[in-house]
Amino acid sequence: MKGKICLLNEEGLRIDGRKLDQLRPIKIEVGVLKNADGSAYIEQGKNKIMVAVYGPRELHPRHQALPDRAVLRCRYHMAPFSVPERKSPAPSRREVELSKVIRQALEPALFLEMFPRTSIDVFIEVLQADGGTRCASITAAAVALADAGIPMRDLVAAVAVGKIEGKIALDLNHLEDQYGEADIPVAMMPGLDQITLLQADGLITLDELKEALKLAKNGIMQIYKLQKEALKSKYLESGEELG
Amino acid sequence: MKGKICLLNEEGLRIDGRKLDQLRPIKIEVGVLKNADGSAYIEQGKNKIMVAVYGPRELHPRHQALPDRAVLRCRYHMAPFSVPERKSPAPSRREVELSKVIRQALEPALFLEMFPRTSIDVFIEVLQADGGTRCASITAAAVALADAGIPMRDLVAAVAVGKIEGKIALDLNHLEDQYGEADIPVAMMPGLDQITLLQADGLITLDELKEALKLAKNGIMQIYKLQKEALKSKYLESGEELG
Amino acid sequence: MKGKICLLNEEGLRIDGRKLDQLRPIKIEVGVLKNADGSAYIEQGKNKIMVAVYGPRELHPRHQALPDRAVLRCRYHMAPFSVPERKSPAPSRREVELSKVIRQALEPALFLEMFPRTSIDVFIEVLQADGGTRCASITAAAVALADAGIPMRDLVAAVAVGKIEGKIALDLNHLEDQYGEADIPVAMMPGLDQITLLQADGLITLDELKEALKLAKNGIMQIYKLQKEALKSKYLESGEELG
Amino acid sequence: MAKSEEIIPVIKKRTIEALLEKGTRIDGRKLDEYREISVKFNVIEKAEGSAIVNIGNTMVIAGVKCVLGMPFSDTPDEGVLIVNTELIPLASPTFEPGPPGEDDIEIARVVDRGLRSTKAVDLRKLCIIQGRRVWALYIDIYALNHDGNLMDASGLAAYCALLCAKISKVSTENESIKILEEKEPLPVQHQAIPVTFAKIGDKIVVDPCYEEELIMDARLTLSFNEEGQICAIQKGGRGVFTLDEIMYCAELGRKISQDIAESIKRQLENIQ
Amino acid sequence: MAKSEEIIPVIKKRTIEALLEKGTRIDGRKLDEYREISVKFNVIEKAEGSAIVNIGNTMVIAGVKCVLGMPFSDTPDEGVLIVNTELIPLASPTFEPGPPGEDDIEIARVVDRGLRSTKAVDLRKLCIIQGRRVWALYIDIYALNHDGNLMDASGLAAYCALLCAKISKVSTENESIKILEEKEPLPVQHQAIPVTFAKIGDKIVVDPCYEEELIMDARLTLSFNEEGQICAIQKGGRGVFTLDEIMYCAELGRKISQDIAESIKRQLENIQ
Amino acid sequence: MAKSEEIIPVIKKRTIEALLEKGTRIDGRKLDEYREISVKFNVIEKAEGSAIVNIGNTMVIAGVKCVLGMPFSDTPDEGVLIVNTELIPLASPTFEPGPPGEDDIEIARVVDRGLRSTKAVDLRKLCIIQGRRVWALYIDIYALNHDGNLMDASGLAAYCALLCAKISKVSTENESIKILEEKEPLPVQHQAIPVTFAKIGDKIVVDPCYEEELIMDARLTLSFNEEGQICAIQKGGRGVFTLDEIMYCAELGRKISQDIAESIKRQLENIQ
Repeated sequence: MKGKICLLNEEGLRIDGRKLDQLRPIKIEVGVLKNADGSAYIEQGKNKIMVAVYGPRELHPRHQALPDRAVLRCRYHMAPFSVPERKSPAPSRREVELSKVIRQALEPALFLEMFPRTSIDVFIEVLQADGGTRCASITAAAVALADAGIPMRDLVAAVAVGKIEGKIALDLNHLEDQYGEADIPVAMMPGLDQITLLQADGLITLDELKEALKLAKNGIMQIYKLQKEALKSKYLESGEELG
Repeated sequence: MKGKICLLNEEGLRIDGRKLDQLRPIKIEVGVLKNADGSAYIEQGKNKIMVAVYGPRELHPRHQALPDRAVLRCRYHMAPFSVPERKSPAPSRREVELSKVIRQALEPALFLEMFPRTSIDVFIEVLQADGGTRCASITAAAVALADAGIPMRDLVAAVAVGKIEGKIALDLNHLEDQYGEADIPVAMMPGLDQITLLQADGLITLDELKEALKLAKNGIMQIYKLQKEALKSKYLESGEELG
Repeated sequence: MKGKICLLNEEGLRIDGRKLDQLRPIKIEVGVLKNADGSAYIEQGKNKIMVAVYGPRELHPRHQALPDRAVLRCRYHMAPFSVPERKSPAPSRREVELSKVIRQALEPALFLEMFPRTSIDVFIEVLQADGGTRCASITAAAVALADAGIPMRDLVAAVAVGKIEGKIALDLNHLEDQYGEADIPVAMMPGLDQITLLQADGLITLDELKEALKLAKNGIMQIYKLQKEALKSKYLESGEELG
Repeated sequence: MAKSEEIIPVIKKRTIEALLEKGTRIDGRKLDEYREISVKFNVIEKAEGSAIVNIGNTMVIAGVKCVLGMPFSDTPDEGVLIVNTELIPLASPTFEPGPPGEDDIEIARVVDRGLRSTKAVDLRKLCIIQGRRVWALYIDIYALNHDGNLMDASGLAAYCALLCAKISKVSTENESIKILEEKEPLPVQHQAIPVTFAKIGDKIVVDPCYEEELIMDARLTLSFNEEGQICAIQKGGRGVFTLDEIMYCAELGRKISQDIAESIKRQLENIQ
Repeated sequence: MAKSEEIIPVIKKRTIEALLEKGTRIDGRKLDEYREISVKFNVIEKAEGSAIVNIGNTMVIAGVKCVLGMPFSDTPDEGVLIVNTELIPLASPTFEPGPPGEDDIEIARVVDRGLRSTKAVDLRKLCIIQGRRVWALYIDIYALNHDGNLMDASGLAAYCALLCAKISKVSTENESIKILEEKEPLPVQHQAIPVTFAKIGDKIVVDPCYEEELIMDARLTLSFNEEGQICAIQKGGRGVFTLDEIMYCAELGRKISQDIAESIKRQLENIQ
Repeated sequence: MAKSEEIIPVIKKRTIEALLEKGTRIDGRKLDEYREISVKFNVIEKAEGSAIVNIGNTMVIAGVKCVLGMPFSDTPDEGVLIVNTELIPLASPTFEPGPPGEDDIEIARVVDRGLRSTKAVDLRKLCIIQGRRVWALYIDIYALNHDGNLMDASGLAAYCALLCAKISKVSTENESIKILEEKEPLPVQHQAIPVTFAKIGDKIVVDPCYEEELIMDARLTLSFNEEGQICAIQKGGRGVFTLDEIMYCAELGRKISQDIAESIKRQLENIQ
């Protein structure tokens, strides 16, 4: 499937007109769901993702509770209508894997030991998917966790970098993911310079990996700023101040 | 599918020879199963349905028990051989919905608060289906509950009314259900004049709904009498008196 | 399907060259898995089966534990690549039944009342199947139970006898099982002369059944010897003595 | 916190009932007053049609996808309509992950019944090759925030997603089907608008909010077509209705369904 | 109440054992005495064949349905036989709802083995177009009341449902299959009658009732064809048998299977 | 006993950490030292290819089966590759029976990604009739003993099973496919060798054993082709990595992957 369509034009611009190191337009809204303890909605390109956080709350069934810390649970799910071909609503193997890696990308940011015997639940519903949904989900989930008032070491921000037409590019969209040579989702706690998620498929050299990680960090710092602005604007709106 | 076959002849008689306001032949037997705390078998036209009631009994798993009342559970199931095309034995979405509405049709008649921490289980097995099985199931289940000695505000009796060839008709059979214009299952506590189940599909005007409900009540009063006779004959047989 | 290929040649030898009363080559290894409390690997003809025993150990979920004895649990599973046509990894109805009869073949040999509230778990993985896997599984499972140090009344040894070309034959292979006239798996506690598993399909007379059971016992005594040798050689190797 | 759902009612029940006696409700509405409905059409570009419906704080999204499939053997010349609802845990602390349970299934089946009875979509126009190939129309409904009356929100979201759906044209030649670039509107011909009532004690309110649902005795949903005919009824809950109560709901529901239809129409025109 | 199943045995065990020592059983039968069997044929008109079998208070219904399907690739010229058993909670307080567990599956597979080994149905006559289209015969077995020996009741119900089953004739022309109005009897050619024994201590009883099953050490089922040949064996339970005990059961079972066959034949003739 | 998994770490954690400070590990290895790998090829004659891989006491078996199937609609000229992993309870007291969970699925998907990215198998050569009929290649991976690093053991077992697999030749004539007796090697063209690291505190070790995995903070798997290019990465665990740590693992992993490739090649030659 790789390389069948032209992903970079003669001026070095991508199919959606971006430069190699440019993010897609990102919109983050905070507190969009009334029931959830925290929530966020993100649009990144054509991705549209809703995230709700519940907790810390009593965990059911109780025997799964841990005496010394909270259990972080995470459910990444794609709505059947989110992709060109209708997806079965039952969780796919891909969704099971992504739920796990997203959980492990968020967990380093939380002080789970502060809330023994409880659970913190992160529910992610991908309403429309266009490449990079796991990263956009992490970005939104971190904001929703903050919105829920859960203490965090740092936010977690994420973006996928990749290789298209031999070049390292930031924030792949679906076509670039599908026809490009490599896809590398990365999540970081940007303030702490720590990587909490890293995956790759496709072929890359070690030098390319290094370059990709640097470019990812660059994009993540921009997203980090957007996260903080989104949180700030909610609390300013509601007349409260950020702590 | 509607209206493809002639459901009323020139004399206003239905395909099985009945008048519009006439029930199918109904036979109710009480106490037919030895293990169950209460049981009933009903034939209504070609419908053949077996109902067993167990309880009040200790509820497993225990965490589902309620401290202040019994839990009523209901399972409506169709045997694979009950219909012309073999049905998969796994519960269909239809069976899940009907189990719920049947439970809610029976629940108003029970004093669940008398039996905290227990369950009352109603198991319905449709051995042969010919239209109106949910209503016949409710009729039989109420008798089985009484047979189990469970105190009741009133029996619950049920019948489907519908619209065929533009006319409101009582107790639709399978062909009338399939080719008629509307199907309206109704359950009542006849002595209390209260409706405990009401559903409809097809198109009806408000006036037709009113007419249908009156006709349903008429049929239900007849069924109510059959229920009481069935219970009486069992207890006369066994030398006991009805309380 | 029966009788389509010639299972006995003119000299009375079987398709793999064996005589009617001859076992396939059998190899039993003890203690092959480090994690298991006991384990055994058996090759019988082309059958290759791995068995692990865990326990007695605390049983989860706890409400399944019994106050007066251990629960014996058994899982017979065939790897998808163990048979010519790939098998789905989900347990088939056949595997569910065999797990039950294998458990009931082993249970008479155990003093379950010695280990209340615990479970003893027998996990059987058929890596390659060539007829008679349930019997070879029982043979290996008994050795694995002994390897786990679980006290036993006797070992359990098993073999399938059957009817091919009208003759009773010992230890059917897959082709004989498929094209023969009957298949009769038998398990015994050989030292106690007690039958713990018996099944049959195909057609046999009562006289043939008697003959088959005698032939089975003959084979089982040989297998019993191999089981004891396997256990002995492990403990001699490791410098320990058999109790 | 999981207990809160059971404790609140005991306290709130009296408040709510006392207010109802005075002719008003916990959120200030009158007994026969529906919350404001807002619809966002075509929010999901990758779906053939989609809509987010808000009824007060209740939020539901529905998406329509078209898939080539086989007709049912008893309707060889009709397309297929499949409605699926998931009450995902994102929408409420009381929802749990897992396959659809009886509540999810009930909503899907009542929505399905309304659309089917009113013949909302002309399914014959979705037939491509008789007996062989038809469009299967999947309507997937996801609750996003549950503040009561998910039944109406789901039904409206499904209906609105159909209203704005566009489906690819196809050409058939020698039994081979070619899906064309050009799209045309789904053949939506009739309306199905559900209106749900809750009975609390002997009072009946329309469009119950979450707190009212917690303490309601019974529920009644009626769905109406554009001529005011009923196309689906579903009674729910442990309580009972009298014939008069049902006719009251039917009369009132018919009126409200017209207001809702009007409001949807207006909102749809705004985007076109 | 759920505990009762465990408490009764401790008390009853001694009573039952003491009676067995005296040569009698808790329900008054002799050790080698089968309960009365009654069969109602063709109780389900919508099934191709059906039967309700009572063995004492144990009651089981079986229905046969024919479905057009594909043959298995290794038997392209044979119809397909599928046996399914469900121990539904209607039949006993000890049964729970849910998909078939190991007990349901064991019964279905033993019934299936008996029918298959004896070639009860001539499956080649169910082939319509070789390698392409055959009748698939579903036998669905539902327990209605469990008072012991569901194995025999299930096997008999399945066999009786086959005995009275009628299947539509078909005509094939140019690979297209037409199902005709006319029906003919299923080609049932051989018999499979299971007889089950329970071992309690060192005693062996035939046709155990529920209370005997609760305390039995082991179970042995043998199924017989009309010539007294064995067509299936299944040992169950935690206990053991000696070779002599097995041969005792086989001899006695063969005799009893003939009585049962006789009784079924009589009851079938009565309805024809 | 079930608790032991949680208790051991608390005690062993300090021991392991203290040893790491001194540059050694609980099993005596150096931090960058891989355990010995031994491979048994073609252990399952009935599979098209198979291998048992031991990494120390960790033991995994993989089998390859070829099945005739349909291509995916977006790759009509390619065969299909399906990787399935089961962490069966035979392999570890911590594994439970049941369908694959997130850990099983993660392993399968990472192995799959490595093989797919490197184009280990030339899938176009598995196409039989374009758009209609291809070989589907099932790789089933079963853990037999879990002493840490199941990711690498699974990836190696899958790769080795492919390496020695032989597939039937087919002839096609007029759309009908005939499977021939003759077999030929699978078209394996590239390598995917995973190397896994564990981070414990601020130390990084390669090829963690079970006890190290219990206390590790994070895990990093990199898979390499024969040219030292990365074909898959997967970070696991609750901890974090710095960019430098990742590049350290990448450099070291590339070197180790070459040693492993060498070792596999040698062992494969020995049997040929």
